[in-house]
Amino acid sequence: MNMQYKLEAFEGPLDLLLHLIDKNKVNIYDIPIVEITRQYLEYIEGVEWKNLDSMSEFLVMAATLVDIKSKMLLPAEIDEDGEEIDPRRELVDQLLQYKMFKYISFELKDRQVDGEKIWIKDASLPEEVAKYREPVDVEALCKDVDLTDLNRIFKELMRRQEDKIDTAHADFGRIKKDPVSVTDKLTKLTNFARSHKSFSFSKMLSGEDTKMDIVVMFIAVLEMVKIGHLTVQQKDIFGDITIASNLYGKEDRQTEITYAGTYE
Amino acid sequence: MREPMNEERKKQMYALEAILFAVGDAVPLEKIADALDIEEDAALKLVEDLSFSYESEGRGIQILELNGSYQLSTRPEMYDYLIKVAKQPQHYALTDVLLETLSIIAYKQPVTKAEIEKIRGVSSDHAVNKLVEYELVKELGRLNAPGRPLLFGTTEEFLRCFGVSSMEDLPLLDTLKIEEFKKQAEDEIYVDIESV
Amino acid sequence: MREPMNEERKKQMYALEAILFAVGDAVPLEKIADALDIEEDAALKLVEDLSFSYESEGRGIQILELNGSYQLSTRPEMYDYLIKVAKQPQHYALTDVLLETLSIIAYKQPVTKAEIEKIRGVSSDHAVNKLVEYELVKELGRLNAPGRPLLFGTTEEFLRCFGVSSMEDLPLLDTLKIEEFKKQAEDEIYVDIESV
Repeated sequence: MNMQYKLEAFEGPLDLLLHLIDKNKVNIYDIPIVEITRQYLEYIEGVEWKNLDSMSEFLVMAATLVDIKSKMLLPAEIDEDGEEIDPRRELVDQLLQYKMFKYISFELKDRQVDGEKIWIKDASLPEEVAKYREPVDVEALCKDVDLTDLNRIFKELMRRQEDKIDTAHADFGRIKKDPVSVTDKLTKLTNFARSHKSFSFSKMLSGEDTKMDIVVMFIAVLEMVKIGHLTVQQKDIFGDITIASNLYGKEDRQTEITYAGTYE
Repeated sequence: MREPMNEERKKQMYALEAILFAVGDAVPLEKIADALDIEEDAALKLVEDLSFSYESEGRGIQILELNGSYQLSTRPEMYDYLIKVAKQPQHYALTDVLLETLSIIAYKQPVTKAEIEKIRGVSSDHAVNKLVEYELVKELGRLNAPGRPLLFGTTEEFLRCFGVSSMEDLPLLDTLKIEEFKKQAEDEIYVDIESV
Repeated sequence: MREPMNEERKKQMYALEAILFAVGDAVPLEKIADALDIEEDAALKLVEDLSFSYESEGRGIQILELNGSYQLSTRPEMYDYLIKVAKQPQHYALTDVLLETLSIIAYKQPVTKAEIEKIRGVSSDHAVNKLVEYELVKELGRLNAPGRPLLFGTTEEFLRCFGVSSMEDLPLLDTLKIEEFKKQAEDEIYVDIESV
């Protein structure tokens, strides 16, 4: 068989089938299924497939054709109206529909030409118009509320405000916020670790007076363990933590670390 | 015969012109009627009169009807002058694949990708996406079915590009044409039978 | 006297119309002459003729001259119609936030934003501004205090809408105030008793 056409020439299996039907000059309502299936299979066997998706689409149709072919050999099924079901019927409907849309697409193509020749314009609202805001209809706005509502809302607000004042603790002053930054503690720790080979965590805490200071110092220790500048050891639960410094004697800049987060 | 126009109507007609000019985009008849404070059928009459006056005078502009909305555009006859000064409105080259997909969407809308694929017999993802990108097709919502697939339909841009005022204006595919198609096919059978 | 226009000139004039429409921006005379393939003074004459025809017919559009360039625009007389088409449907509503703020201003006026915020516990800038926009609240002046903050109070519109003839008509609310009243009353009684 002459394989002069390429796969690209057909948009899909339906397109190819229509081509074969046309080429063989057979009636679409009475497709000689054996012959058309043979030609179809021959065609797709001769194609060098580059696209797997596309190949599977053609193969699905091949399976459909083979299925129809085998059904044609069996005694015809009968539908509810007692009519024989032509195994080709569904395919024929599909082909007809497809053919129709192909025809329409050619019609559309012709029409497209006219559309290309006109220009439309963007909106050009004068500034005065674009800036215009509709005046508020105050009466309509307030039609669902009256003074009683307003009064109720206000009372509710005042009551909520009273609830907020906790008289038992009202005399306490505001809690002072002491900024404690991890970076500060890291600096302190690094300096200490450079001059001490080994030290205990509790020793590190002398001079740290608030709970927040202690917590942040502990975070600083963990941070330095993570980057390998310290190693820690704790013998007993709740026992003191022994810290060994890997920075001892080092002065270089590489040991400087910064910490992006703060616990302020 | 067109009745002579009184001053009031003339004023309304030119107000309509100003509206269409300023908005640029297609304006629904309802909005026109609202702005001019007239009934919709009176508004339609005005649109027709203005359109007629543009045409009969051979003016540079015309009125497009797009699905019951109206829009000013240049007349196609002016194209030769315009390409010398104005940048050509962007038009996309539509391949056969795109045209085929577009036809299906135009006639079957609202339609899902699955339906399109069933008709074409091939995957249509790429084609539909391209048409959406070209603003010829838009998402219309989702089908109330398993997977809630997207529904697609054509846009105003589609109507404009193909010089169609409304879907009824589209070539054939009415039931008559379908009958014709079937008949053709049957005739072929008949011929075949006779020729046997 | 204007000379009657022959077909060729009329065609050029409407081509000019299409050019001005399609370009949108101001078009230099030179470009117009070029597109129509005529001399610049002939182009100028055309522009003047088209402009004159727009004006004499009272059309919706006009030609603006900007430094030797020409541009189509809507005539200012048409702005009222344009506003009707272009206006966005505004959704005005008294939300809970607005009502809360309004009630504070009504009962505490004259009041600063800071006071309102203290009662509501949240920033009330937006709410106050909206109420001013709705003309229910207005600025009453400035408080003689550091920063000279603005004082707000209700408007006559507010009184009218809520059916209040004056501020004294506003029902009493403040429980504190009620306590104060009671105390006053008791004191008076006490005085009364003593005086007996």
